Amino acid sequence: MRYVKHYGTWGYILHRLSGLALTGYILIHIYLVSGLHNRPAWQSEMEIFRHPLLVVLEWCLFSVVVYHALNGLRIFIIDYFNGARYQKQLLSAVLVLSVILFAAMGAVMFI
Amino acid sequence: MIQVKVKVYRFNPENDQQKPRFETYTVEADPKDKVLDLLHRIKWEQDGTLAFRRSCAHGICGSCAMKINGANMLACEANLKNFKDPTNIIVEPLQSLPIIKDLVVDLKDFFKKYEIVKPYLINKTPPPTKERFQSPEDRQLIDEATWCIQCASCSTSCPSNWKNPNFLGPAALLKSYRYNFDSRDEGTAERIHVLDTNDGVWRCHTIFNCVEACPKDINITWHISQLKKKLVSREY
Amino acid sequence: MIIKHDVVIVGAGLAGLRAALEASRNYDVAVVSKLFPTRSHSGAAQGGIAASLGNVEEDHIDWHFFDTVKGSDYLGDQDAIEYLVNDAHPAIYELEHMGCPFSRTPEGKINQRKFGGHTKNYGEGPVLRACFAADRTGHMILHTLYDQCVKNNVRFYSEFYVTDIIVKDNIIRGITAYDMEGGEYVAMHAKTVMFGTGGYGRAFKITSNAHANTGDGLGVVLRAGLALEDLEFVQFHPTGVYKYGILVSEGARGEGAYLINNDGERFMEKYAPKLMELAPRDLTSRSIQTEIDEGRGINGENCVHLDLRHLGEAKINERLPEIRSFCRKIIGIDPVEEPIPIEPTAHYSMGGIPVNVDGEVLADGKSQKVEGFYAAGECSCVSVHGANRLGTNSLLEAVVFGRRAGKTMVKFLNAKGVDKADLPEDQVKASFDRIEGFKTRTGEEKVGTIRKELQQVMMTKVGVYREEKGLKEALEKVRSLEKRFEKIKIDDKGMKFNTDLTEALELDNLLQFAELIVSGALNRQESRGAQYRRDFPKRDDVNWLKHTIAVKKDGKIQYDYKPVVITKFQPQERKY
Amino acid sequence: MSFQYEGAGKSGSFAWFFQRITGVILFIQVLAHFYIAHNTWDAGHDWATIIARLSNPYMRTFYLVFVILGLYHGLNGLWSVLRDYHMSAGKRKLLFGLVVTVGIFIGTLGFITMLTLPAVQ
Repeated sequence: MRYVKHYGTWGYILHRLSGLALTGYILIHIYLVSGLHNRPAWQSEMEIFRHPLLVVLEWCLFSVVVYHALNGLRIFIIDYFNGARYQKQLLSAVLVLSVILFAAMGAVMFI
Repeated sequence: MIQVKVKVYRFNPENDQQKPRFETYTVEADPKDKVLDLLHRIKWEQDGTLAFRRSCAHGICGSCAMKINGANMLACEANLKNFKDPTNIIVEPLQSLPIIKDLVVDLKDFFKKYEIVKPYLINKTPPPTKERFQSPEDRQLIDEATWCIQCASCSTSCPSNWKNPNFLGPAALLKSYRYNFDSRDEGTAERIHVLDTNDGVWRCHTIFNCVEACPKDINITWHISQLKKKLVSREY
Repeated sequence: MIIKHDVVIVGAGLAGLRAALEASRNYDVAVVSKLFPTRSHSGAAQGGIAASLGNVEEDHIDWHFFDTVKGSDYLGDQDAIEYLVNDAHPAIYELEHMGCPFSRTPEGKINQRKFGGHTKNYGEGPVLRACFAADRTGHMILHTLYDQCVKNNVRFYSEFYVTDIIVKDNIIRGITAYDMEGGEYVAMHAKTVMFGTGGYGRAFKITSNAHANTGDGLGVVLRAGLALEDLEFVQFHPTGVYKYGILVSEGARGEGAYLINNDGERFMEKYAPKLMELAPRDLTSRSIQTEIDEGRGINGENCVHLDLRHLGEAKINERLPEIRSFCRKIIGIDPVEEPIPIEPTAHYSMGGIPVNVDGEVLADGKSQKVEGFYAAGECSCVSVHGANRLGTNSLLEAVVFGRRAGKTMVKFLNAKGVDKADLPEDQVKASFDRIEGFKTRTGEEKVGTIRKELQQVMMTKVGVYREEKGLKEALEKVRSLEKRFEKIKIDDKGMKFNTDLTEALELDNLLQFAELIVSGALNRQESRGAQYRRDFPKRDDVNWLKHTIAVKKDGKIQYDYKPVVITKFQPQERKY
Repeated sequence: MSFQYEGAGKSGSFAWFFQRITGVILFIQVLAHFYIAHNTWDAGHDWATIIARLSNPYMRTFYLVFVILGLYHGLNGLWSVLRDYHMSAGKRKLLFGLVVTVGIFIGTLGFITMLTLPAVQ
C-alpha cells in the first residue's frame, strides 16, 4: 500500500526532514556554546571542529540550511503570490540553486 | 492486442479466512483500453465476485476513483498507453479509508466532512424576482472550484489525511472555497470557523499530492492557500 | 429491517433531488439511490437548460412552446408542455438563487446559447435559449441541488438498490431494496414514494448513458403490473464519440461546430437547409446515419466528423472545456487540432412511467391513479417530449416536473396526513425471496454475455432506422435471451456489496422492458420523431396520433392507446 | 476510524502566519550570519573576533533575535509536525508542554550565554 511520491511530495519530505534536522542542530548548538565561557574552552572546542569529518558535516549542514531556506521561500510564494500555479518550476529552481550554492560553498571551504 | 497482468486487491469481509490479498488476472487488451475496461472484462468473463464502483465511464461521475500503479486516478480515464509498463497493472482501493469489499471503500467520513463545511449558498437577503447578478469575473473566481466531482482521489492522496483522519481534506476545503468566494454568498462568517481549527486548513502543508491526483485538473492547493489568506487577513 | 419515512424518493438525479428539496421543507424525506447522489447521470448533461429568459436576445415563452411541440413531432401533450415552458422561468431563477453557477453575460445575467430545434419566431432560425454553465450544466445543477438537500437535512440512503414497490389496493405502501454496503435486504415504509430513476440507455451497445442507467424504475413498475407509455421512442443523440458513445454536447454545434462527411462537405445543408447543424436530434441522427449508410462515413467507417477547429482554442476552453478534456484523456484527440469522429448514440428515453402533469403515476396510463406514487424526470412520460425531445428540455423537465411532483406530494401529505397504510408482509417477503432466488439459479450462462448480446441486437435492429424484419428478429432474440436468463449463474453468493447480484437484477429489468421497446416499435406502423420505420417512412396522423400504453400481464404484452392533448398548435408537416 | 469533528478550537492562523513571517526574517538573517561568520574561516571562529562582534550592541541584538526566532520557528515547526498526528487531548498537552519547556530552557541558556559574555581580553 505505497503511494507514488510525486515531485511536490519530495519537496515536502525534504523540507520536513531538513527542518527537523535544523531544529535539532540549533538546540544542540546553543547548548554546547553556552558552556564555553573562556578562551581556552572555546579554542579547544574549535580544534575539534577542524577535524575533516566535522568539516564535511558542516558543509552538509550548509546544504540543509540552503534547501530549507530556499524551499521556505517557495512555500511563501505559494501561500502569498499564486505560486501554487507553478510549484514544480519553483521546486526545480530551489533544487538547482541549492546544488549550485552547495558546490560554491564546497569551493570556498576546500579550495 | 496485448496481454495485461492485472494485480487486484481483494478483500471479502464475509469470509474470515480470506485476509486482504492480491489476485492476478491475465486479460487481453487493446493498448488504448482503460483500466476500467480491464476490470469489467475480469468481472464479466473471469470472476464475478470482484466488486468495484463505476458508472458514467467518462470521468464526470467520480465513482471509479482508485489507486492504480500507486497513484489515485479514475479507472475510466486510466489509459494503458500512459503507463510505463502497460502489461503490469496494480489496482488497489483508495488509501486510508475503511474497505467494504475489494476496491470499494467506505466514503461515509468523506461525505461527513463535506457536510461540515456548509456546502451551500447562504444569502439572507430575499432574492430578486429574476437572477442575482454576478459579473463574469466573479464567476471566473469560483469556476475551477466548481469542477469538483467528489471522487475522493484528492483527500485519499493527502499525507496529512493519512496521518490524521480528522483533517477535513482537500475536497471539503475546495468546496468551502467554492461557496466562500462566491460573490452571491453571505455566509462566510458562519462557515469559516470550521476551517480555522487544527483539523482545518492548517493541516495543509502544500504537498500537492491532491493536485497530482485530481482527475479534473483542479489546483486544489491554490484554493486552500486563498482560504488561508482569507483567514489570516480576517484576524490581523 | 424496516425503515420509515414520510416521503421516499428513489433516484438522486435532478428530478429526485428537486422533489426532495421541495418536500423536505415540511416533511421527513429519504432519498434512495443505487449510487451516491452526485454520481447520478444528470451530472453528465453538458449543454444547457432551456428557458426563454431572453437575456441575450428576444425570446418568448410561446416560441419555446411551439418549438417543443414541433420537436415532439406533435406527439407531446400540449397541456404538459405549457406547464414546462411557463415553469421554466421560476425553475431556473430558483436554481440560480440556490447558487447554481451559470455562465454569465457581461452584464451579469445568466448566459444563453443556441441549441438544436430551438428557434425564433416559430421556426425562422436558431435562438439563444439554453442557459448554461460552460459544458457542465448538469453537473453544476446536480451539485447545487445536492448541496441544498444537505442544507435541508434530507436523509440519503446511498447504494441501496431498489428492487420492488409495494402496492396494494392501488395505494403505495413502500419499497424494498438491497442495502449494498450494509449487506441486507430492507423494506422502506412510506406514505408517498416518488420515482426519478432515469433512463435505460444501457439497453443499447453504443450509448451516452452511464453503466448505471439500466432503467430499473421501469422494470420495477412493470413487475408491479402498472403500465408504461411510449417506450418505442428512444432518442439517438447525433454526436456520440465513435466507438465509445460518450456524448459530445449539442452545445458544440450551438457554438458553431460543423458536421463533415468523408467528402469534406457540411452535409446538413441537404437535410435541414434552414437550421443546418442545429436541426433537432432525430433528424440530425438520421442524416448522419444516412451519410454513413451511403458510404460517406470517414474512411468508410461508421462515423462522420464533428469539426470544432474553426472555433479556436480560446472559445473551446471557455465554452467547451469538459469536451476537450475527455476527448484528450479518453480518445486521445484534441478537438482544437483534430475533428472528433462521431456516430449516433442511444441517449434518452422519451417514454416511461405514465404520469399526469402533477407527477401522479397513472396505473392504467390514463386516469386511474396509484395513491401516493409519483414519478418525474427521464423515467416518467408526462409527455412533454412526445416522439422526440429537444436538447436542453430534459434538464428542464427534470427540474420543473421534479418541483411539481414535490409540491403535489406536500399537498397530498397536508391533506391526508402522514399515517401510513400498513405494509403487507407477504409482498415484502416475496420481493426478498425473488432477489435471493437469483443467487440459487443453476446454469452456466453469464450475465455479461447475455447483456452484451441484448445490447448488440438492440443497437443494430432497433436503432436509428427500423423495419419490420429486423424488429421481428430482435423480438425473437430478446425472448430467447429471457429464456437463457433463467439459467444464469452468479459467482458471488455473499451479501456485502454484491455487484454480481445487482448486475443480474439490472439485466432482468433491461430484458423486461426491452421486449416492450421492440414490440412497441413493431406495433407502431409509422415514422414519427425518433421512431423511423423504413417500411412506413411517413407520419400517419390519422391512425397513430396517439400514445402507446403497454402492460405486461402473465408475460404477455397488452396494448392500449390514449389520445394526444392538442390545445394550441395543430399538427403540420415538420420541416427545418 | 470514524470521523469526529472536534469543533472550533484554538485558531491556528497566528501560528501559520507567524511561521511565514519568521521564516522570511530568518532567511535574511541566515544569509547575514553566513556572511559574518564564515567569510573567512579563522576570522569567523576566533575567540577574539567572536567577543568583539558580540560586544557590538547591534550585533548582540541581531543574534538575540536570531536565537529567539530560530528557536520559535524550529519548535513551532516541530509542534506542527506533531500535530499532524491524531492524538488524545492528554498526550497533546503533554507534548506541547515538553516542546515549550525545551524552548524556554534552551532560549534562556542562549540568552545567558550572550548577555554574560566576558569583555574582550
